[in-house]
Amino acid sequence: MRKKFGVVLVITALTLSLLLSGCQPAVTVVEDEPMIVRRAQWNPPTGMFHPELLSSDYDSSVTALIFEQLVEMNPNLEFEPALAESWEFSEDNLSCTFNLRKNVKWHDGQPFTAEDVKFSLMFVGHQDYKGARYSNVSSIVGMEAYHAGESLDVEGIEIIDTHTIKITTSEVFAPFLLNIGGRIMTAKHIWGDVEVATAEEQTELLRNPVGTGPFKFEEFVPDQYASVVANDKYWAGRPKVDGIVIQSVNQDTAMAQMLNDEIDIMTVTSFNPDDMAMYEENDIQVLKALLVAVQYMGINHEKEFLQNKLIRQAFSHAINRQGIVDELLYGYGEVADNPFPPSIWAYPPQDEITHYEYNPERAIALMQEAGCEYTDGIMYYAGQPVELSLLYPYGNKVREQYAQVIHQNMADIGVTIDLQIMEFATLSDKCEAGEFDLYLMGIGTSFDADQRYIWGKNSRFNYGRYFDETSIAMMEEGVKYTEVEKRKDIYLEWAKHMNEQVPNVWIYNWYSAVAVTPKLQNVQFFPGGVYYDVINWEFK
Amino acid sequence: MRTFLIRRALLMIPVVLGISIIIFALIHLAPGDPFTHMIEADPNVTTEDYENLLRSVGYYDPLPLKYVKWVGQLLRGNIGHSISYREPVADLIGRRLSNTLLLAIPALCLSTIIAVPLGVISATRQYSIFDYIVTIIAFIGISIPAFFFALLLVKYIAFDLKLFPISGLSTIKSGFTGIRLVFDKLHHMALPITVLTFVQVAGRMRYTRSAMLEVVRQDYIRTARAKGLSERTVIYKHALRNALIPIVTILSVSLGRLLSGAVLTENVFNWPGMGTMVYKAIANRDYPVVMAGTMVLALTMLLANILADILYAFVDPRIRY
Amino acid sequence: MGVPISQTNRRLEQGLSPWSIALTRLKRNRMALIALGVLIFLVLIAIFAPFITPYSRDEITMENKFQPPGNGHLLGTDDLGRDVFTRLIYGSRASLSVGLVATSISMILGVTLGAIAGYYGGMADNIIMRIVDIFMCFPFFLMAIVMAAILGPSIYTVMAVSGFLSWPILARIVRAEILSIKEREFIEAARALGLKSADIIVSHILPNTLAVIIVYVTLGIAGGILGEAGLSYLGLGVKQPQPSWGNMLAAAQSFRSLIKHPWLWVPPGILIFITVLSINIFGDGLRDALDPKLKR
Amino acid sequence: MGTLLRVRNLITSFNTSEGQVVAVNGVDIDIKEGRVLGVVGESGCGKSVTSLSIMRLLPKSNGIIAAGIIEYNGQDIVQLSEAEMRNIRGNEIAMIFQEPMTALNPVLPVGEQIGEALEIHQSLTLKSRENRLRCIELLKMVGIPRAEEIVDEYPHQLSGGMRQRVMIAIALSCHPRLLIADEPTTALDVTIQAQVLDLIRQLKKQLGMAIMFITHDLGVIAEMADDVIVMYAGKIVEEADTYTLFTNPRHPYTQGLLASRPDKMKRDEKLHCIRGMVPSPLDMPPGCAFAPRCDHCLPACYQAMPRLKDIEPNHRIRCWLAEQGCNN
Repeated sequence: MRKKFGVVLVITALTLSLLLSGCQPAVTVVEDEPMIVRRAQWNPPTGMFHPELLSSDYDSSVTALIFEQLVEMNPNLEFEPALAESWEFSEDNLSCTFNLRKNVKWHDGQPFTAEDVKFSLMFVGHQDYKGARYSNVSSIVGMEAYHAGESLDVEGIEIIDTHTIKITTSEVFAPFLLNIGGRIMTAKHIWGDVEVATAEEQTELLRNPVGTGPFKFEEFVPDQYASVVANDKYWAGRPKVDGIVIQSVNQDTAMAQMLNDEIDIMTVTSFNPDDMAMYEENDIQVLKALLVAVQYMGINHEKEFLQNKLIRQAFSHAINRQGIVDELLYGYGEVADNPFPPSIWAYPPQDEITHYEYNPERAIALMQEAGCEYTDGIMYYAGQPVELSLLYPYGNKVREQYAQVIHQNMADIGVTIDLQIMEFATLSDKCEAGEFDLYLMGIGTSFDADQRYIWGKNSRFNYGRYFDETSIAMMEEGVKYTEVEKRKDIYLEWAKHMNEQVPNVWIYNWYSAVAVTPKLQNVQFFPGGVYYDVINWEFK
Repeated sequence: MRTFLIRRALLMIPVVLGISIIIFALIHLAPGDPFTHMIEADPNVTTEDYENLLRSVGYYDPLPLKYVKWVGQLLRGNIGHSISYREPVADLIGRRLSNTLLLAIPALCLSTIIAVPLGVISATRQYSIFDYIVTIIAFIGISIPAFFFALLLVKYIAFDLKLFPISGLSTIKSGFTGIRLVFDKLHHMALPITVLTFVQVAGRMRYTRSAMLEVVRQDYIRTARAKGLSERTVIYKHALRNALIPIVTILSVSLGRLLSGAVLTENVFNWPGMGTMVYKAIANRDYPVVMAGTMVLALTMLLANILADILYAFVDPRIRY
Repeated sequence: MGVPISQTNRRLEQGLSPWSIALTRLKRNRMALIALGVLIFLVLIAIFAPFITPYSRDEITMENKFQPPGNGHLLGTDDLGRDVFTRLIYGSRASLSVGLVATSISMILGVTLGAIAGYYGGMADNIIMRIVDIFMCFPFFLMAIVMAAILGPSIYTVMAVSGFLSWPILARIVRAEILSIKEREFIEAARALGLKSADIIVSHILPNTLAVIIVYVTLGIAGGILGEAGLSYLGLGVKQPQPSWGNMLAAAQSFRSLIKHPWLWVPPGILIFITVLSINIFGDGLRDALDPKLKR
Repeated sequence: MGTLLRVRNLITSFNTSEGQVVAVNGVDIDIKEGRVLGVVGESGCGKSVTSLSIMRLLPKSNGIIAAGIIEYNGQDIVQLSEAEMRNIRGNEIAMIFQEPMTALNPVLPVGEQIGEALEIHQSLTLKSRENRLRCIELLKMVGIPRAEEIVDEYPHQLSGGMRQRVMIAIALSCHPRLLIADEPTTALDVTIQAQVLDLIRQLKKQLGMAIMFITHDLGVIAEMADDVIVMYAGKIVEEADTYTLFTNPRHPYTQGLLASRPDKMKRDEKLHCIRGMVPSPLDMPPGCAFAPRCDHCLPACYQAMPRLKDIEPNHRIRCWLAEQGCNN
């Protein structure tokens, strides 16, 4: 009996392992096998394939291949024609006329017209619209009334003919091309009859998106992937690859899959030389780009102690930000001392602003100047040792690391930091409630210089409750012009003001990178993503 | 039997109610709201729009009202609409539950098939070399964190030896059909099932062993031997049938456990199951999914317990309801 | 005629309490003794951590990160240049105390409620058993995640979560044990003597269930340590900068560390493994020693 | 009549963590065809171990027959292989155990438990009709009413007395030539006890098997046995036919046992009891094991163990009093 059992066990095990290992996908290359690019991301697409309703990058990585904008930003952060062949601003800069391409068809064969443009803009402005992008179009004349349900039309959107449309704003609106020209076009003949309030429930439509872009939607398998296939009739020519699959992988093991050739493109999460070496050994391309984003330590300006700019400057000196960039980012980042990232035009010349270099002594001196006492390695304020809470969210490995560095750096100037890691949802709740001293966060800033959404009066993002009349006045001035040259001076002044005030301790601007399989060529990566010129992606 | 089942079902009501109230309160007490992640995606959103969104999902209602609304919907057969997945929770759970069962049931069967005979042999040969070896392997199984074991498998089996895929449900866009498709699926299931099986085998084997040790010192085993029955009949008919009584109970309970307990394994292998669904839904504060997901898991536990009672009656003639 | 020597011996043995019998049995179980030795050693290490290692626990030297073992760092350095050996030694404090505290919480709740339910029966039993049912149905990790979201992750959260979610099993065991003991003669006798219920529970029933409780508690500590490791994998374990074996082991999550930096995760992995293994073996030995039915 | 079972110098010991324990030490037994041998003694004196040794059912992990021969029907069964032994168990030699409540398998129907023995020893397939009919017949034979129904019932549905009857049915199913009854009535109520004893006696008459009847109850011995052996601490201390033993007990231990029977007690008289306890097999006194408890103890008793000595035909005792010829 025992023997028999053992034999059965061994046989079962053998058969199983043979079966399972025998069915490895064979690596035979057939001539006409479709060229499919496998792009990895950390979560599966959710199936919300409507560009103005989706709220997650995991969906926009799919829709960005299917849908297009009127104007598109290129890797030099300049605008290029996309669905609009050309555009011109009026003398007063209040309106812009877009000339649409004439040979563009939706994937279902219907022509793309100015009606679609008007529909797309009004969709976002609709009262019942549940997405979060209304603020982009709110400055169009008549949009506020339409949004409030007081009118049925928006005067500011004028259809001149089937392929010409004129859009007027009530004030000069500097990020016009970015926010209005960058709206993504959806088809009126598909969504026009759907009540906006129920748009999110149209699972059928949402999961079968119809766009104008280089790829047509193919398939969506919930929890796993979405795939698109080349659009043979694309106005700029058929893409050279046959399709793209956007699939979900585990962030921890993605690199292993990349090395095992299970995926073709993925985001690189660390610039660790060991990783880089492994990529290099396998000839994997690593494309890097400095993101339009900043990591910062937010400060609660409602706490009396932190209202003193000397204290905030002292913190900037106390934290070894250069060390963080050099060691934790392996040099792939820039220490930040102002609100603008280096890649956008508003970035101030470096000799115009103060650099808060790592200098604990200077930090201590500034704290003392601000009324603190420093004895026996402990910093006192108003007789009490200085103890501050520092909240930071999960999810970013480097941030979790530099939080430890801040903890130590602050201890070096006698300040005790209570590190509190938490979920992002919890953190934002606590920040909104003002239950914090300091917090860490990264924010993708706008390609435009306008940062009222951070530092303005009603910004949700102003967790620190930094209300600075001077700053607000300067920002209001900045959006009154469309010409970059005029705005540059205003924003330089603003950057200098913020640099002195240190409303946040900016930590760094960082590089992101994508790893691309050696077979795939012509991939370009810039802060706007990897899809620029996707039609020229090609397998060797 | 029927009255027993009815009584059990009635007893379930306060328990289900209690579970739902506690989970409901906990998840709503946790700070944060379902749209927080939108801020990261879209910094331009205004406070007003944001509050409108929250209002549309009833975020500002007082807690008891929210609960009553939820129960009301539930009684009308509507378990809700996911905030982050934007689809009916029922569809989502249907999909995730079947994915989890795809791992849980084979793991349960496999671990039982391996564990019970090993436990029996190690009990009948107590203090033999075999017993010691099996015991040590079992202890290793109990003593290693599941996720760690999973990661080791990923590194050595999937990455170094390339025997199995690193993660996922199946080869994407493979175009496989028929038997190839089934094999491809099995190929992807192999590693997660190995983890879940190994982790369970240990405990179940120890359990079988001690149940058997308890049984073989009973008088009726001596009686059976005194009849001149062969050792095999004595062990596998007389002893095992009695030892099965506690084992069966443990089995059905562990099925309930397995569904939620697989969250770490699912996570490592990027397996879209119930555990990861609820885990992500908690992070996203997707209240309908959290509630429905945890309730489904809790109900499975309860049903597993009832199933245990029913099976009990099958294997033990002394129990009649 | 003198009293034969053998009789004195016999008397001695008959005077042995069940505890000393258990102790004698335990002493003969070599595996269990080795396991106990390992555990004592680990506890001593945890207590005397500061005297064992020259480095300070959280000292960050970013330039020294990912140093392999050697060069003054016995087990190398971690991602922030902290000494892995030092953190490992200190990590034993967190891991062991999580196990101990969580089990204590679960023991206090489980024993008290189980005893009340078992002894008084009726309404109290009904209510407590329904609560037990409710808690038994909670999916452990998922509830832990929710509680960590509410309380914020910290070592105390881990302790509370593990403790509050594991007491129902113990409550059930204690209740069942008490139900079976309650009807025995000596309890009847105690009742006849007019002892108060609480006295009976505390001084008569509990000591008789102690064997079960002790075994459960031993194994519970192992469960606590593993639970902390699991939560750490999800990032909800003991929070930085405090080290625990669990959050050190979580380094293996990064694929790079998994293949290039084994010194980050092998030592905590081995320590968790050895500790839990020792606890399991010791617990098993304890069960054998305390089981009056088991004769070898 | 021939000797059915002949045991010579049986030594059975157990390996325990405290060391080797000798439970049966040099026992000689003769059972003739059709005779009933009663074995008496206090708990722990080695009665049950003797019977288990004969069945070769000692716990496998630690019980061993260290020496001696057990001759059944002229064949030494100590030397038999396990398979050959299985042929004897339940077939030639059957056994009834003390605890009817636990000796039956709770998860199998009564009929199946009887039928199993029939299947292996009489080639009646378990599920077959003949097997079933035979089971019913056997149940009827042991006096169970509604045998047709009981055959499908489970042990927990039966009373203690009924279960013991089922046990007897199992034991007698294959017409054994020797039945070992190990305290078959101890756990039963007095009235049931009498019924079961009656049944055994009647079946013995009907089937003509020999019985080794183990008990600590001298009353039962008086009723059942033809011959008696008295055991103390793993050894036989007195051996005689029943009449002789009861009328002329010679060993102080036997005398003590007889004297301590409550039914012999007069009102207001203090119940006689043998002082002290059975010594632990772990530390046996060097001389006579009973010496510390004996009222007639001699210095020699602490020195060495006396032999089992014939004091009259068919009457032997193991006592220094007998050795030295000074009978009381």
